[in-house]
Amino acid sequence: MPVMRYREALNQALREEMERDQRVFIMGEDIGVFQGAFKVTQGLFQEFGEKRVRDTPISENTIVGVGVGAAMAGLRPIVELMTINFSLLAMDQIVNHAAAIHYMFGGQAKVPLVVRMPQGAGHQLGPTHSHSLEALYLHIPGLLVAAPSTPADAKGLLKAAIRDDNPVIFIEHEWLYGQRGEVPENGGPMRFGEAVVRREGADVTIVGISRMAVTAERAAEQLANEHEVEAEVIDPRTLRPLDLDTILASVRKTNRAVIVEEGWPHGGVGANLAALIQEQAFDHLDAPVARVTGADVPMPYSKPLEQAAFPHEEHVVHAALSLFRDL
Amino acid sequence: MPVMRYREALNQALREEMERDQRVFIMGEDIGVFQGAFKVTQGLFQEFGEKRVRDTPISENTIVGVGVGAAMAGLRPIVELMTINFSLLAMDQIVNHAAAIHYMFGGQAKVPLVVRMPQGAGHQLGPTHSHSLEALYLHIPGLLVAAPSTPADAKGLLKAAIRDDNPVIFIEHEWLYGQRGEVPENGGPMRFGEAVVRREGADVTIVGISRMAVTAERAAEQLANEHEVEAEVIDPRTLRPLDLDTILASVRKTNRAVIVEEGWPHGGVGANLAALIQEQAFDHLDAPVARVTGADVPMPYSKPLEQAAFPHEEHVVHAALSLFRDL
Amino acid sequence: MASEAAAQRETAKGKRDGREALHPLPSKGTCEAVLRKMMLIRRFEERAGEMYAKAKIGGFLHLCIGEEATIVGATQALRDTDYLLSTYREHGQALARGTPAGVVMAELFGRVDGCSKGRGGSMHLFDMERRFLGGYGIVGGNLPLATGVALACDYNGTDDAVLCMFGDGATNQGTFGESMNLAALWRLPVVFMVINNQFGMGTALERHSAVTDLSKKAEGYGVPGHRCDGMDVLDVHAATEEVLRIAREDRRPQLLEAITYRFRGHSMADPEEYRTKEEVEEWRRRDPIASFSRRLVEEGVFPQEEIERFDREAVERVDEAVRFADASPFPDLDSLYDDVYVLGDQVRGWWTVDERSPEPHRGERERESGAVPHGLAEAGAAYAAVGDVQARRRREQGRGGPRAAAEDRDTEREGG
Amino acid sequence: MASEAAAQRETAKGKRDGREALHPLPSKGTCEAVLRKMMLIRRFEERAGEMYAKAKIGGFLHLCIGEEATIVGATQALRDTDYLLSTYREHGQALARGTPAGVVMAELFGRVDGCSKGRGGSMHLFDMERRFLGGYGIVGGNLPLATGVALACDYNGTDDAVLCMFGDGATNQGTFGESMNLAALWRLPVVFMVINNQFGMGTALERHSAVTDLSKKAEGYGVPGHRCDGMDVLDVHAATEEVLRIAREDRRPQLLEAITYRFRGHSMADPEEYRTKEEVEEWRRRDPIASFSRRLVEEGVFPQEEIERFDREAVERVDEAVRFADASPFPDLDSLYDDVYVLGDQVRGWWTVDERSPEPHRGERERESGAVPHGLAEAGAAYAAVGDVQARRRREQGRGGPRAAAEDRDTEREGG
Ligand SMILES: Cc1ncc(C[n+]2csc(CCOP(=O)(O)OP(=O)(O)O)c2C)c(N)n1
Ligand SMILES: Cc1ncc(C[n+]2csc(CCOP(=O)(O)OP(=O)(O)O)c2C)c(N)n1
Ligand SMILES: [Mg+2]
Ligand SMILES: [Mg+2]
Repeated sequence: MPVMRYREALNQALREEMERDQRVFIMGEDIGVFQGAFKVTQGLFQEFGEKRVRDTPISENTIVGVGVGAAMAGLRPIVELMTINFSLLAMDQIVNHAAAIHYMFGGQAKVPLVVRMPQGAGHQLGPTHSHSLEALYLHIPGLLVAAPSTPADAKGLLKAAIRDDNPVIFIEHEWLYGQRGEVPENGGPMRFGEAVVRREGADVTIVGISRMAVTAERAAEQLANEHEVEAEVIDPRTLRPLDLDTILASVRKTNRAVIVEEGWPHGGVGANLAALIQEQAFDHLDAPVARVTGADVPMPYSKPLEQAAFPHEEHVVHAALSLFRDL
Repeated sequence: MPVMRYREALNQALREEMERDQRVFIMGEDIGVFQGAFKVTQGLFQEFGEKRVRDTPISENTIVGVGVGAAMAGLRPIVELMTINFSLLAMDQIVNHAAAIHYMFGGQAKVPLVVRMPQGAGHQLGPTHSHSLEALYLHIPGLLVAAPSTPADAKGLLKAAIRDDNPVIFIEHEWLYGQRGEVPENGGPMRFGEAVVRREGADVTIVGISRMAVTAERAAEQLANEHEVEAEVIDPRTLRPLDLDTILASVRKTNRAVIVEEGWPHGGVGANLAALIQEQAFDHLDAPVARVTGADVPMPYSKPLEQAAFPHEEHVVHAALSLFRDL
Repeated sequence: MASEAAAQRETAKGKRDGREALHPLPSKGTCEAVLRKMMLIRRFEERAGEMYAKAKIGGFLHLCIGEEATIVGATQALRDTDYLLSTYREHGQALARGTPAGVVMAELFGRVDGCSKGRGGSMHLFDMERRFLGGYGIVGGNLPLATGVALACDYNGTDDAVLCMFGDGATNQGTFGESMNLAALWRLPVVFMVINNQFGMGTALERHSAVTDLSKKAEGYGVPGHRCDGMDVLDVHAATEEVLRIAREDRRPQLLEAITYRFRGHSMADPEEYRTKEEVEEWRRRDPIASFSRRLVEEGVFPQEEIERFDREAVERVDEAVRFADASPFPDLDSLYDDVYVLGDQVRGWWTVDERSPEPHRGERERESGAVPHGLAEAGAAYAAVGDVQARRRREQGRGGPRAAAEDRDTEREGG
Repeated sequence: MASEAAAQRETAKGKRDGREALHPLPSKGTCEAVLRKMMLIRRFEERAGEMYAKAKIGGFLHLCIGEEATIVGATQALRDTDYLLSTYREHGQALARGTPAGVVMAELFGRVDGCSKGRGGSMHLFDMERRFLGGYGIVGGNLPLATGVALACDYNGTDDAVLCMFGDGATNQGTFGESMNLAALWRLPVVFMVINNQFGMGTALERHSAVTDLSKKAEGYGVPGHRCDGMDVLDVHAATEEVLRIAREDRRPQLLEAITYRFRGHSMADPEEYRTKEEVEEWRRRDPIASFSRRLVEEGVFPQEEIERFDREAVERVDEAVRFADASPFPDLDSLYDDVYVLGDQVRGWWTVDERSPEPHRGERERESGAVPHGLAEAGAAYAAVGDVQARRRREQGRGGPRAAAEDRDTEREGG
């Protein structure tokens, strides 16, 4: 299988879907001539021209709204926002419009729109560019939400997102862009709502979101090597729909769970999963569901502070071990 | 103690704080000449004049941003947004600016801003005016979040919000505006982070958010009268800071908890509280923490559908009883 | 305020391309069609107001009485394949575009035969078939959407155009500038039409917009502006036809301002304390239906009796619409979760998303899982009757008929 | 593109009030102060670029080289009590306002003595004492804030004014129109200054804005526009002084466009594929520091050697700034949760908010609770060294010095 970076896998998905369907086009700030702030759209402007790879003015709410309108009229737009923090400018079009339109007009209109954007800390981009906001989007009925952590998932899920008739919030990660992985040659779209077990283990279930799926895997190795704890690592890949069955099956086996996310603790993904797990697998839990989250602060710029403000392997290992210690 | 409506209590708090501190002023759409969309600001324009009661153009993001700027420069602005759904237009100024500024500038600037807005269903305002979005705000570090359910709390917490040096998201409820209650005569500001036990009981803890605190109390009566279950009802009143101690103390006594909220289920307040309760009181729980939430849909207009889409006493009673049935 | 409006009236017509103030009448058939449409809208709105007072309609109800010439004149200039987008004050737009009055009224009643199946209500009408793409409750929210629809027209190589209507208050929203710039930059076939009815809710034009000649507001974004007399259906029609032509042929978006006035409050709950009765009266003298009717009689196109017959027939169509709406059932409770998602490969049933939310909202499963959850949904829905019962009781206690019912509701909700 | 820019250059000066293109020189002292400020900014930016390549600075780094005359000319027109707000490209603004270079450099290094205590970094500088109110990373985010600060000036009855700087790209953001309208409506003492450096990131002006004369962009909102030559410090100064006077005395906000150019990429990671070397060269010939220096020599104000001495002293100040920054420690890990909230009656310690979040982020409690959480924080912070070590190794492997280090980082992050 070819090995490529996450950003290249996304780029392939875009290219292939644009070749496949003339209605698919991309718009966003600096995605064309500039080739994308994070180079995900590299080469597409040259290949598909300015009709289908459209540089926009800096107007997040309107760019997304234009995507919604174009989607209602039959096109299949992909909107790139440069960073998830900027999507807050477009919240109205995403929540009050994209998510609601199919329902509020009694099913008459569809909004096959994909809003792609990266999130995450680690590059010292400071308190207006580094947050992980997936929790804001998984809250909203009407949206689908993906947060792939490998090149293969990035490609397969982006293809699925583009072909789906619902508005999709597609969350990438700045640190993942440079990561390499195998990607199936003629892979088609994957399915939303199918988690993957990245590593099997009988002692504790670790669920990692977005980049934290990678951190969770590394932590699992450390747990095995240094603590003789075999962790099962699950990457849900999509948060709406959510494959709770796979998570529950694992927890019923391990009787312990840790959720790892980069975002803020209160009302985060971890809170949602902890609530669901204790609701559905209460009798199987030998310890409370633990959460490892980003610090409850706007992301600081200074490198040591920044690194201390989001989870690393050590934090996950510590949280996992604490589920055994206390009992 | 004088009895008054929730909206009158808010109005009193505004008037008293404006009398007390010349730096306090209000701005928002139609709050002046029109007296406020929900009449909370009734009479203030006449009393304080257009310098301190400022009608604004329809520009939510900028109105909030103007509040942030004025607060940084030493004023104490209160911004009214007409409905919480419209605050999505101002998410950038709320999250990327108001919440982050004190932290990201190393503590040099303060943002003593209050953003007031009503939420909630029940008046057939349909899918762009009826949501309950407190979960989006409790997620954000740097914000304080209040959601009072009685006239007395509305007044006391609004006074506290106005006097505090942090940005406060102050969530009112359209249905509560018309509700009456006792309000202490010369009451001062209350404290954030102090929950109240509305009703004592030993069998199950019911936590109700915003209007759902009222629904929870009614459900508790029904539980007592018809099912011989004594529920303890807690209204946290503020979600950031959150008085988890009071909730935990109750759960340690009752061993069962139900969270009632009007908002959407995934990543809602209930998820956050369920996660926290199971983390901190795991060994005290005899059943999973149950959640009663709004339906996972954009709020429909049609009256029977709308009423079916948010919780009533029956739903809370059912959820509470189910915690006993299953064991 | 009054003087600002008066000045606008005077310049509105004269200004545009120096054309004659009085347009020649179109064919008799067109005159009849236009007049009937305006009358239907007027009668429909009046009845909707009554139905609101009777609590048949809930939520906010924004009537367009006074704006009929603007609505009919403009939509008359559209081709069938053109798109129309509007705001929450859009019953007239739907009717003008051809959505049957019964279907619109059923939506206001929250019934399953409503054009949005009762989901959207008064503020969110929609008719895909007639390319009326909504009905939006967020002020300024429809401008980006319209721009996107225009992009689709352009992308597909059609010569369809888009007409996007919004209020004077909406021109202050950020999406106004953003959409203008983008539409001009991309040369999209869209006409932005600001229905300047002198107020955003209770805030008069000059208290919300620094520049009160709204036709100029987008010049800095490269979108040329035009004005028309929103009380003269022919002037609106001529102006709209012209700007649509420019947008369509030259691929240049245009801004058209129609100067008009809403005769009624912002919404049904509006006590109208922000304007004088005299001002309203002055504008009412320019009633667009009365003045057009008068001219048709004066110029001998129709005798007065014929005009009255048109009006009676409008009333009858509205009677029929009410009957239709009344006969339509409320949506089935089990449909609550329908159409949250388009079902397909990724969402095979909404429950794949919501499956584990706590009772009683289990959606598809609710249907399968039988009595308990359905019973709870019914328990919830039963609260729908409470307000009606109270309103009815109060009315019966003789507290003043329909108006009192509306007032009772106002104590809870006076917004707009 | 080139022609658009050329046309702008020609009209910028001539246009404004028909004033002379060449302004008379101010006093010798002022000339020296202005020149020294521009030189300090230039040398500071050059050094910052080097420090970035050495991985002393992280994140995005936006240099203002080429825009010095715009920055210094404009800020020179401010009173001490006036307020200034800027974007993420604001090192020059902070320096011009008087923030010590060491304190700015320390912020870029993420050190505790930085003007934002290392929290904000390059994009979020702040200096309350000098009324420089930031430094904002959200394009268009600072316009509403500046409008609010101007409201405070007005509300308090002072005659302070506000200068709000932003880029050409920011004029497309919704807050532009919203803020213009509100400031004009409320007659606030604010000058909106668009630093038109011809690009929003890699998108040339005419590819992002339908109207390229940005000084006209707010006329529809009632904010008059002006243009100045952003490469001529005296022209910028004269223009800014004039518009500040109008804003302050007449209580009318003004829009001022400075035509300039950034000589370097958008940020350090920008490969600059969207413009030609020739275009950059052409603009570099109009270097604002070189041309002002030349004139000072030609008109006999300073001999060439004196000018060179000023420049050497600027370099020395920057050397000193780097030494200061290098000597400053990183913020204490235990300060991570400081200043999330202002402590007081409602928040008595941040832990009242965060108390129950799972380990290892227990904030205040972390301090109390001793070794374990602190150890975890240190384990996290230890990752801070990883990138540096890699970069250093690569450099040592002779892969091409500082530039290569930046490129390595670019493979992960090429944004802006
Ligand atoms: C984003 C947003 N803000 C506020 C409102 C509340 N609101 C509804 S209508 C209205 C006034 C709009 O005035 P205008 O645009 O002139 O339209 P008109 O009602 O006069 O037709 C306001 C403020 C809203 N619906 N959406
Ligand atoms: C809301 C938002 N959208 C996008 C970005 C990414 N971004 C940073 S700078 C920039 C270009 C801004 O151009 P301009 O306003 O001309 O300022 P300049 O960089 O030229 O000084 C963009 C798109 C951002 N920081 N904020
Ligand atoms: Mg209006
Ligand atoms: Mg620029």
